[in-house]
Amino acid sequence: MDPVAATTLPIPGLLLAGSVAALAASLWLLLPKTSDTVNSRRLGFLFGAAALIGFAATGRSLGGVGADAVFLTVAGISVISGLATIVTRSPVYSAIWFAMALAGVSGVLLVLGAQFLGVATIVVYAGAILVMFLFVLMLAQPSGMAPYDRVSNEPMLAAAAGAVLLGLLTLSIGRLSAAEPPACCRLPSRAQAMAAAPTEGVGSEDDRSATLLAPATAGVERVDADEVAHLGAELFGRHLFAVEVAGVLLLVALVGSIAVVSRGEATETDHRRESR
Amino acid sequence: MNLLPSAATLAALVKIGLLVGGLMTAAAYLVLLERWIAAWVQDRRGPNRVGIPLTKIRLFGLGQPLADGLKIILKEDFTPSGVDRVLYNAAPLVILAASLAIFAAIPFGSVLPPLGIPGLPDPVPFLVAPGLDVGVLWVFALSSIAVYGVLLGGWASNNKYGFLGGLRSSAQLVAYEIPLGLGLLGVVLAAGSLRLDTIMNAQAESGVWYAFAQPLGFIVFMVASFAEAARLPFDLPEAEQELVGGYHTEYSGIKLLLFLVAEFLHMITAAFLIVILFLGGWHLWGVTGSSQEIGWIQALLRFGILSGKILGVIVFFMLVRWSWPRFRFDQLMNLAWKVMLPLGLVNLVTVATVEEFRPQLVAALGPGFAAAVAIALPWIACLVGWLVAGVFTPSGTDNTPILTHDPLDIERELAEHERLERSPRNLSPTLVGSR
Amino acid sequence: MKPTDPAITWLEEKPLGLTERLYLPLFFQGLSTTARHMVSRKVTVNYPEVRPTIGNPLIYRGVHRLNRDDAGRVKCVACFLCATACPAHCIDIVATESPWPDREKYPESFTIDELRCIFCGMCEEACPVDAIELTSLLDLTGKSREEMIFDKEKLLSVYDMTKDAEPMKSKTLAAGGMATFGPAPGSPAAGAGGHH
Amino acid sequence: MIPATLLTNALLVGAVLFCLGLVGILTRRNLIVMFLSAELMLQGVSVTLVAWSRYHGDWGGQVLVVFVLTVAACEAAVALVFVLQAFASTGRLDASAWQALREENLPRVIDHGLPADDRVVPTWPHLSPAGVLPEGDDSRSLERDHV
Repeated sequence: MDPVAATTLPIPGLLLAGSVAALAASLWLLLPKTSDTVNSRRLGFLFGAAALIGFAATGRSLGGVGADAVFLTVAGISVISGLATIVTRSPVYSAIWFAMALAGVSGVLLVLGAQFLGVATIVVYAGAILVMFLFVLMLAQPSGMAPYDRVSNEPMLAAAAGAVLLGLLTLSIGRLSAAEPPACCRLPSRAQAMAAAPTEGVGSEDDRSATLLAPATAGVERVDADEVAHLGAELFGRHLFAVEVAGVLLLVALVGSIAVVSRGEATETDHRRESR
Repeated sequence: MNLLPSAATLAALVKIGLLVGGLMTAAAYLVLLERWIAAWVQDRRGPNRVGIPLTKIRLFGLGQPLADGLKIILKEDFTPSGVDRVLYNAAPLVILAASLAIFAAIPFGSVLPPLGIPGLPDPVPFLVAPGLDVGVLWVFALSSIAVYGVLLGGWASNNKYGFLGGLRSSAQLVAYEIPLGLGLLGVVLAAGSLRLDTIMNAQAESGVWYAFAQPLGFIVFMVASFAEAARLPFDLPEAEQELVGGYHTEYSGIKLLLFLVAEFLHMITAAFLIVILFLGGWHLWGVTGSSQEIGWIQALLRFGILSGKILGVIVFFMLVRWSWPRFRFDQLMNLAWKVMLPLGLVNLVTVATVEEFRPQLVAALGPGFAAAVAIALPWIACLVGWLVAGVFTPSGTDNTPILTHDPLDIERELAEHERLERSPRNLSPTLVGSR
Repeated sequence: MKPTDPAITWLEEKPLGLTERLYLPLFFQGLSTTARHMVSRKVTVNYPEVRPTIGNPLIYRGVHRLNRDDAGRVKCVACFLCATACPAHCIDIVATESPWPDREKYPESFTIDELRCIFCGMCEEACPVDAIELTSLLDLTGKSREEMIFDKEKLLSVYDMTKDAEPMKSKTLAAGGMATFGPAPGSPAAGAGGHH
Repeated sequence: MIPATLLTNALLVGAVLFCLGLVGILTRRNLIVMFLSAELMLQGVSVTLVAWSRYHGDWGGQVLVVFVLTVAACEAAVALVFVLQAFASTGRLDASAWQALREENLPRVIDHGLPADDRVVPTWPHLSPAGVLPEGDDSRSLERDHV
């Protein structure tokens, strides 16, 4: 275990409870309701900021938030944009905020060292999926805000449930690092197992697993140079069958969606083709 | 705490400054080049008057970009009523930022000779973000971000031409990203890396540019990058004759400038990618060598050759603009999904087969003959794919519009008009009062 | 016209041949056309320094002039035919009794609004005495609207300026034996001219 | 490999995103915003998976995220089709407008808290048809010698 995590304080319960309450209040105030006023939204932003600070403080007590300015920035972007995604009334703006959240998440993944996934998230989500949604939104709602965008279902209950769930998750994450190394982490990880194993594998037939050792021994600051190659080897080695299944899934989704969408429109064109 | 930036940070800042400055200047002068080529192709002389201000020195019109830029910056930045102000203002920034950020992963030369500065990697690469392992994907990701600028700009303008241009544009860009990726996958497969500098080095080492090794991939990538850069014959997003100005119809002044600069940056990006991926990058047989240990002269020579190739591709882009008419939108989509996508797949499968069985080929035929076969197979695939695509293209298409009623049926139109006149919803209060 | 009008001839589009469907041959054909034009001789000139050459000054329609006869008098007989023919109504003539015995009237004032003129050449064709002509002067500029209203003196001065370079068209045509169209050259009593 | 500090922070970010997405999908009524909330939950899960994967130096978590991306793409394609169909039949993107799948004996859900639709529908001017009727009958156009 990391020495920093082992020496962290237990989570102050009061702080956590306060953040949960602030988050619930903020969500309730910010979610679209008929009784919204400018002041209630302002109050919601205030509570939201308080909740953010509270959770950051909790995270700090978990193990040093603030050590990495880049991580804090991208995490802040993703969390704030995520909140904005669900509370914004205009669906187009909601989608834009979701794109911002994606950018933040992609940044988090890059900081975590998953270069391929970080960039692939942008390519797949922001580049293809979200553009389609924007298409639909822009065509469906040229102007104004529909009534169903100005109310939400059970905002109070949902906000409370979400905040409590987040509190519980935070608590368990805190337990994870503050206590003795828990069961999941006590198991030797693959890399640790390899690091512990004698290094005679280097240069032998299994070159890939030999280079996989390198990050574990070379220290945490090193950027993993062959990240994509490793991921590809893993994907098309151990998980080849799953990749094939995913490919079939994509094909089925493609064919299915085209079949559903073109069911009603084919008649006129077909008729014309036949007549000519 | 050390407040002074490290040598690596300083080097990165210098590279960013050089790159952004160079790109902006290049975009400005490419406008001039585009106007020149347009004029020459049309048997005109082109802009050749503006030289150094306040003197009579004309310099073949090289002062024109400065005058153009000043003019468009000083123009009124007009915001029409009814626009979505936030998105309207954000769209040009998004598209320009995305177009510029693409160049973080694009190498613009080979390497500098060792400088011996502590804290700097030796040799210094001509690349802003040398640690990025997924250069090609980075380019893809940011060019898909640029779609947002187009889409939001068109939508936020509250203008039907702008909106149609935005929709068309994003549909086109999303559709052509697939053949673009397929054309590129062959290169990635052959080079075994997603890093653009590694791909260039691989071509320099073997001496075989991927345009010769994978002709079909080259064609598919070229066509797709024309479409991605929205150049003729794929300039549907801003087809002036149909859409006034497309997604930037409502923009003026400096925001329009940002859009136009971003468009030229897209073209420069496309030219960079074509040269780096398929035309050997900085490599030229017998001139540049292929080693990483080089002197100053060779470093500058490589930079010059890369720039020259890029300029050549850009001139080709501009010549193409005046050679062929624009595609119709359905033809554009047919080309993407029914021609370019299968051709890209054919190329990918051929390249994968060649790469997979290369060791066996070398063992069976010897290295020289194996290399010849490895080049011949993709060429055969290219010819076959091209012929099949040509033979199965329909020799005529049915373009007559599907009419629900005769558009010139004036009786029907009059009846409709009367019906609308009679419906009370459309009567203004004054009219109701007077009746 | 309705699409169902039988007067419309509907053409069948020619089906594409194999060369056209293979696309690349046409691609290179288009590119070669473009490249050829890129290096071909330019048809425009660097205007203020290089004057464009007028192919045939006789048919060029530039600034107007009022011709003088051999005695140096204005040739116009103030018949108003040009003003009548003018579709833009830019010619204004004030006629008065002629001091000379060979005609009844002459223009006391003769103004043309060059900004209004569409340079159609109808006045030239209508003139029975070949008094008004369009020269091949092409750069007509001015700094005010008033400046662009040419009076009789100015129009006569245009004649003085251009008479050496461009002799009167009727004389040129007669000398060249090209008087097959229009009235007999030089005859002031010729009828309404210029129906060609 | 990443330090435990980064692991807990990334887990926290993942948890926040997941909970926000959950609240969104529970409360919002616009079909597309609901979908975005679901994607937000997927993002939270992705961050968590990658964090654990990097912590353990095992690539399984990242592989799983690749599959998450794949499934998200499929989901988007299929969901969008159904959303479009719903929009075409009801003219609304409201989730409660899509009630055809309820049991036959159940009453239709009626929203009482829904505010009135006070969007201003722009009334465009109705211009008279352009042009005039052509004179004469069509049969005369047969003899016409010019257009």
